[in-house]
Amino acid sequence: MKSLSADRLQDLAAALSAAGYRVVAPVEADGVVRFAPWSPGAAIRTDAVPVNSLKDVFFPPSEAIGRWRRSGDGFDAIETRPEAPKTAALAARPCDVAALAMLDAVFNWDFRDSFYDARRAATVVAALACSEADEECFCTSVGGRPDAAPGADALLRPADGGRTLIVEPLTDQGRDLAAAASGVLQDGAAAPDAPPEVRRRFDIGRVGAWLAGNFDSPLWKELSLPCLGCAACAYACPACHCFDIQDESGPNGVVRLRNWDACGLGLFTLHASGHNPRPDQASRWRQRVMHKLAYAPERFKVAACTGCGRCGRVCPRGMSLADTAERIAAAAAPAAGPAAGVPA
Amino acid sequence: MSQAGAPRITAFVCNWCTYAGADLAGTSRLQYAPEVRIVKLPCTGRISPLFILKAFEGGADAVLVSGCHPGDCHYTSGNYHARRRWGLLRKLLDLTGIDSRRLQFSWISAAEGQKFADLINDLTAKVREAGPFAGANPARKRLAPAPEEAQGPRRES
Amino acid sequence: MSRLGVFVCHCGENIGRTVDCAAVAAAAARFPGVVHSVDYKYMCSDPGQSMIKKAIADLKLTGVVVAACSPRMHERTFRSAAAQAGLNPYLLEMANVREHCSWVHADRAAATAKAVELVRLMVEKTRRDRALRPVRVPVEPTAMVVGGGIAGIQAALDIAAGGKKVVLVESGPSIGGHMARLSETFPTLDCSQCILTPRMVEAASHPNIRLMTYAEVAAVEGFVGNFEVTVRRKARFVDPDKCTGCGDCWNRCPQKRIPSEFDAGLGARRAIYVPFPQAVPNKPVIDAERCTMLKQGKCGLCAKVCPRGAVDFKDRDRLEKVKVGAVVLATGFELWDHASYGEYGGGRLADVIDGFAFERLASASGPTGGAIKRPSDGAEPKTVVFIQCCGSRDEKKGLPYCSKICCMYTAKHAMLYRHKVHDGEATVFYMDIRATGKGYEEFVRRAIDNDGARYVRGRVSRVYRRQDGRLVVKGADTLAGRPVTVLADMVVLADAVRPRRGSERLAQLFGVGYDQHGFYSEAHPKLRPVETAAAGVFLAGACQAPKDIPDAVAQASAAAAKTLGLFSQPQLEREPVIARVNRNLCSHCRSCVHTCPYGAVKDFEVKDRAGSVLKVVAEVNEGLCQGCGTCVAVCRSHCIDLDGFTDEQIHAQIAALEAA
Amino acid sequence: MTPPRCPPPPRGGAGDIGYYPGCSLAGGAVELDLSIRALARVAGAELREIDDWNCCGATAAHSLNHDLAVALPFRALALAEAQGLGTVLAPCAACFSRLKGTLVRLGRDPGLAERAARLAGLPFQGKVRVVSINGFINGLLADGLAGTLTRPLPGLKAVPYYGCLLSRGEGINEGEDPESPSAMEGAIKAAGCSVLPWNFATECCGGGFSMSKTEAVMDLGGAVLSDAKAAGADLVVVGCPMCHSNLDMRRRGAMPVLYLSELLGLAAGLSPAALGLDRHFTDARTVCAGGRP
Amino acid sequence: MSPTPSLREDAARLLREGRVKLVIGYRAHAGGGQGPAVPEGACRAPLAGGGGRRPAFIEEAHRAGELVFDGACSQNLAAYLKKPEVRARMPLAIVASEAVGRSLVSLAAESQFAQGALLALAFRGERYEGVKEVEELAALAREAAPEPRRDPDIGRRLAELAAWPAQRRAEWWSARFSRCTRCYACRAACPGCYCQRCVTERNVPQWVSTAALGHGNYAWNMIRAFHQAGRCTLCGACASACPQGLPLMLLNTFLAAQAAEQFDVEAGLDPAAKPLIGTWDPEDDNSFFT
Repeated sequence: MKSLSADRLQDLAAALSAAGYRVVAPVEADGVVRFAPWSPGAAIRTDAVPVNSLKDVFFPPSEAIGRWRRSGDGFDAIETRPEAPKTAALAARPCDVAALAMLDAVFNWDFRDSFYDARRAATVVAALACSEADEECFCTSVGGRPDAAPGADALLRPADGGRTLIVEPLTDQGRDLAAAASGVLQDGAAAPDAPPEVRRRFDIGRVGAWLAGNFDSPLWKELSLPCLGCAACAYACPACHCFDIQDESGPNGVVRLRNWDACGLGLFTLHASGHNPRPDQASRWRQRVMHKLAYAPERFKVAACTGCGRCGRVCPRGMSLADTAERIAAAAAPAAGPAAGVPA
Repeated sequence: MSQAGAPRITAFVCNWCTYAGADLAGTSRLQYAPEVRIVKLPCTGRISPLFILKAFEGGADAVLVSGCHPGDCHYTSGNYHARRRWGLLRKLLDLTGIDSRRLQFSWISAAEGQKFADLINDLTAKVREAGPFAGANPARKRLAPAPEEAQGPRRES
Repeated sequence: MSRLGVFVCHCGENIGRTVDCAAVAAAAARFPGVVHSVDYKYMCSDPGQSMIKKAIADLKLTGVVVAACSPRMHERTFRSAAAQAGLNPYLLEMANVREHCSWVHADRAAATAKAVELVRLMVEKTRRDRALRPVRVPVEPTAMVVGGGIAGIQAALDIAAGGKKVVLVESGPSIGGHMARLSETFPTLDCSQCILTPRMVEAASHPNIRLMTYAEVAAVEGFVGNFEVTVRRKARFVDPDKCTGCGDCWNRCPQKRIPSEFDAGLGARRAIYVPFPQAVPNKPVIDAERCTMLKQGKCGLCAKVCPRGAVDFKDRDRLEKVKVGAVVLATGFELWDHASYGEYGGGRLADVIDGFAFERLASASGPTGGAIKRPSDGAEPKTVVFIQCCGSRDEKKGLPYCSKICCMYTAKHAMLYRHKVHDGEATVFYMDIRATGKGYEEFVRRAIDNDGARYVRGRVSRVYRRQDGRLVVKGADTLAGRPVTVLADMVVLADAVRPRRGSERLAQLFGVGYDQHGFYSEAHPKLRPVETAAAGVFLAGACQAPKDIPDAVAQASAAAAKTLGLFSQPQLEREPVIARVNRNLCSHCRSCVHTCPYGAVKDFEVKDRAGSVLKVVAEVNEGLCQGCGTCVAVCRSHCIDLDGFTDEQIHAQIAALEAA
Repeated sequence: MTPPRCPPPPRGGAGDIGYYPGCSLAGGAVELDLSIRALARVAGAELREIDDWNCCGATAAHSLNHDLAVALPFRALALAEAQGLGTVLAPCAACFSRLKGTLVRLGRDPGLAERAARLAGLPFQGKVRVVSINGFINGLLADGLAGTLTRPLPGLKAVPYYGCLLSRGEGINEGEDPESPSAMEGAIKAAGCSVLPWNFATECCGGGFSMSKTEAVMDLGGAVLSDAKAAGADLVVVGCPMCHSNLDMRRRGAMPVLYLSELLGLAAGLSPAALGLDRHFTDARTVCAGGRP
Repeated sequence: MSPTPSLREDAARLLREGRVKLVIGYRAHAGGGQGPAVPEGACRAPLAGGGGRRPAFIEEAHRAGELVFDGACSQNLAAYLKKPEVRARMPLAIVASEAVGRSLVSLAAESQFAQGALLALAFRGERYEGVKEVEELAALAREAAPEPRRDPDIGRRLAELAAWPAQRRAEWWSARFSRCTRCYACRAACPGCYCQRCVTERNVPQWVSTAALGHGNYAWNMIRAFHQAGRCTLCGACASACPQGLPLMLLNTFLAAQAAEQFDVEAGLDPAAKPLIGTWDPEDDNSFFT
């Protein structure tokens, strides 16, 4: 069994860096822990869920996907390829790793997105099993587990009461990573820690059933009233993947950019005519919930929510998908049951 | 298009005073540095802060804003409105790294051709001394549409 | 897609010497949207213009950039050429490669490079030009003159003589203004009423002039050429159509002791009265505050004696809307209240009077029949002290400015006094003598040399009344360097000239600026002295600054000329540089409303078909907008734009300067 | 529009009133001191003399050194502030003028407080209000003194004489026209006297030349009193020790000249001796008798 | 005594009497825990954790009992006035802490709601002041803050920045702005960001790049801050909404101090205030013009 002292994660990062990997990991800046490129000396924070998700490594907020040079009244295309250096993503949470199934599916179901795929191929993911779950966590309600990361290349499992991390390679890339880091890994037994209890739970089956028949429920209006219509939840979400394409032009040429976009923003579905098929926040919030818990499972057989709880942590108004799911589950409680039913 | 290393100065001027002042510099054959590019507006009051941000974004080494002297505005008070705007904007830009060497304000009347020429020469000299802004410009767009090395793959690996 | 033509002018050698015009034309040919680019010796010459016209027609150009001299020089020339060729003139722009380039740079390479960029800027702008039509506003060829003093009367007569209708609005019962109160006028000493009353009568009888006396402006809507002014016609309680002005009513009115405003309180009037015998119209009004019938329901004598039954106690204020195309403000002045000068008795000493009171004393039609009598006891004052600059040029207690007319009227007063009281002594305390008009200095010298007025340069520190009733005037003779005390029978203060109370309110109604004292602001202090920031509103007389009669009359005629000029076309044509609000995006923060120097941005209610208000947004009045674009720049959501200088155009110009 | 940001001025009447006697009240104007203190006792106002007060700098300091001229009153005010006194009464008109003028100057020149504090060796936050004899008495009247004036003097015709120090100088007499002040009128009427209109209420008494050019004082003071006489006055009411000495001493015998505090003291039933009236050069007995000979 | 009973009574009364159609306030979070297990600084979770207060939208008098108010009620509810769903329910009442109150006054000055369309259930600190019209709210705000309030820590940090050379300032800010994802939570949380179409969403022309890259982020953060100049009441909603913890209050406080220093303007105290950008004074600073 290969393991690593929990306080030597930086050494692991340094070893990988030396082996030619670009390392991304939870690092802190200005009091905020973010998934970001690691640089020597930076502490890797395993005690916090980063504010952004692993998604950013494969699908950054903005990237250039095309370039053209002006030529008279026309343009000459310049080949634009993704920047995809060999990368090791360290200490990603199981819920973030779980979202890769959604991203892989959506970026490859028809058109194969070479920018996403190139980075996906160039990146090895070493997940970190959770040792704690906070009140926003709900991975177990959406089919996840805090202590397993299917889809990762390796798993770092806390052991010996958090002092040690057991390194479990899961794929060949994971084994390459372990090999590259062999200098900092040690052999020997360690007692894996018990997974944390995820206290928050709702019945996803009941939610799904309710969604199927309640597109026009007045509950959407009530649930969405606190929503101010920003994209904080979507951008923090490991599975949200909407984007907008913008051309920025100048006298010398044009750059085509792919920028994140979000269904919560009022302009998301605004037509040039001025018509907006999702005219209010209720229909936008419904879309977000439906997409995650109904449309994506139906279309890709994967949930677009992995229970990471980030939406609840970043929302300026304290809304969260879990809150909504719980309300729906409650609304879906058998209406004709003994509790609410007509006395026999 | 300008010579390599020459500073780029974007000037936002009003039609009635400073543009005419620049005309007078011309009719008086006053020589000044050729790096300035004038964008003519009806009034300094028309100049949105976004014009200035956009000029810096595009790589201007300095921006000049110039119009009628206080009290002389063709539209009576456009320049007063503008002055209040700049009183705040220049402080904000300074705080975030675009200091007063890069952002110049001046009142130049239609009669002040000499002042216009002197100002352009001074500003050009000042900007030359401060050096090119590209590296330190926080507003700068760094999205070369046709970067020299972009002829081939940009990946190192 | 744009089809632009670029025409690079050599201006003989003027541009060609330093700028390689052929190279500029060649570079411009490669700019996006440019289909035609040539250079030529003189673009403004006939062949040059023909070249442009031909290209527009043959190549179906959608826009033209002429790289030549300053647009201030030839933009008009080239735009009219474009129009002749069927291209909207606002689709032609000029790149200034002469004044801004060839004349100011020596290095041919640098100047050529700059010229190319200047052309590029204008190409980018022109690609985004839209065809504009000059704003045409119909003009209602009727003028309103506010204020029936000499300035207002003069403006009204001149406009009427020009064949246009005039509505003359006067707040008092009669036109005539302050000039009607004067005895004689400087520097000629001709009788004020003798020269004024014919003008008053002419104004009243002119077929083009409609008098609205006892009336005030209550509200103003609209803009140049199309004002709708609401006039409050104050209740007169006398039907002017029935009244013949016979005087039976006022002779019988028992309220005999009401101080006459016209006579500066030195004479009395009745509750039903005409302010002075030569009043126009010579029809009385009832002072509702003083009439016992109106106050207590007792009396009614005037109604009983009126042979025509013209008195109507049920009369009420009425609002009347008047449509006019231009307005002349001639609201005049009033005198500084010397109550704040405690050292001069603070208004409590009966024999310390102001200039108007002296005018009334000296006037043959005044309360004393022209005899100089002091107010306290009616005795003829044997010594009179005149104190200049009471309130003027006194930043501490009064006003900082010079009232301009006091030096002259004080000299006149001293003269009139000496003409009437041959053994009287006239002493004038002054700071400086400012006598800069034609014949003015000679006039003051006459007062001193011929009429023996004693001029003392210095300020008066105190005036008080001795127990024997005489006034002690203590002052300084700064030329002699010693304090002086004069025992006087009467003191005349040359109170400062200030705008009429309430002038600010009127200015706000018309959107006219005013200074901290309330004087109306002209559009430009040198070059547009009778216009205001509000198009179609002009100024005449002392409402703009202290003025004497000739200056007021001259400005009134100038305002009339401006008005007639405005009325010379059935429609106003204005540059189509106009701001426009995108109603869909306006959030109604009203920044633009506060910002507009012309009050051209107003609230607008967007309604549904049923007429209920959906939302309120800003809207620009085309008639008032002058195109400065200040509102555009304060709009946070950029939902206002300016035709001719749109955001898109300016953005494209700035973007065109992007560094490679 | 921005709302006011200054804290409201400290209120008078709350707690003790600081007392700044200055040099006059211990010398030539003992009767002013006596009558003010006596009147305060009647009204139930507590006067607390500022501990360790110093010269206000009148007459000399302001013509020599402007900062020092401010630092002297500044120190006295700073002491009052440190001693918890929100209001300071300076009965002497010259002291009042210096103290009040210092507050005005401090408000106008932001750097002055720092310089004065350096010179005085004490900090001062500006939380002290300065009142004159007129302001003080008007305050007492408003707070109930009017009701205790049991011995009015209805037969007397008085003229109020303000002189210069109580009315002139920027900010000295808030809101009043320095050319026609009226601060004493209400108090004189409260004492039962009638107030006559006259011309010399603010004319110069010659104060500055009291010692150096006595004949000028005789002329100026004489003119004041003859106008009072011509107006038909029985007495002149003053608030300033300089005015008092010039009219009472230099023109002795012409007409009774009383401090406002003395007049009010008489109306409150205090004895002439308790008010120091026996110290006058000009016999004031007719006044004491309420105008009855 | 807890203010909650009278708050609830007033809210119920207003609804019952039909004076308002909606009361916006705070309620306890149903699952309101004792705070998240994530350590301090792990993530910006200003509201989800902590006191567990959530916005409440009450339309029926009998539900007024859900309302609570205490120091944990830090969300600026005035931001809801820009939601069309909320505007459609005017007249409404809003529970107004001092910060919310100042925002409402500022919005009144910008004619964002009609006279009589809004009542405040006003608090000063945690003391309930009763039902207030906007004018009264302004008086309350002036009383509560006779002196401008500025965070001294922010002042210290600004002074530190001011001492650096411009290039270092540029680098410092660029590093921070580089984390901006353009989620616009700052804009959403701000009551003053009520434009129907934000300038960054205008694409003809595109003044502000929507890309979350250096130039777009700089332009966005500059123009957001500038558009608040003289309007920002320093409630801090934008900064606490920012998931990335960008130091937005440095910008806001800096401009608010400039507005006060240069133009004597303090936002949120006068419902009849004219806009700072949109008015002028001949005596405005002219020293930076040559």
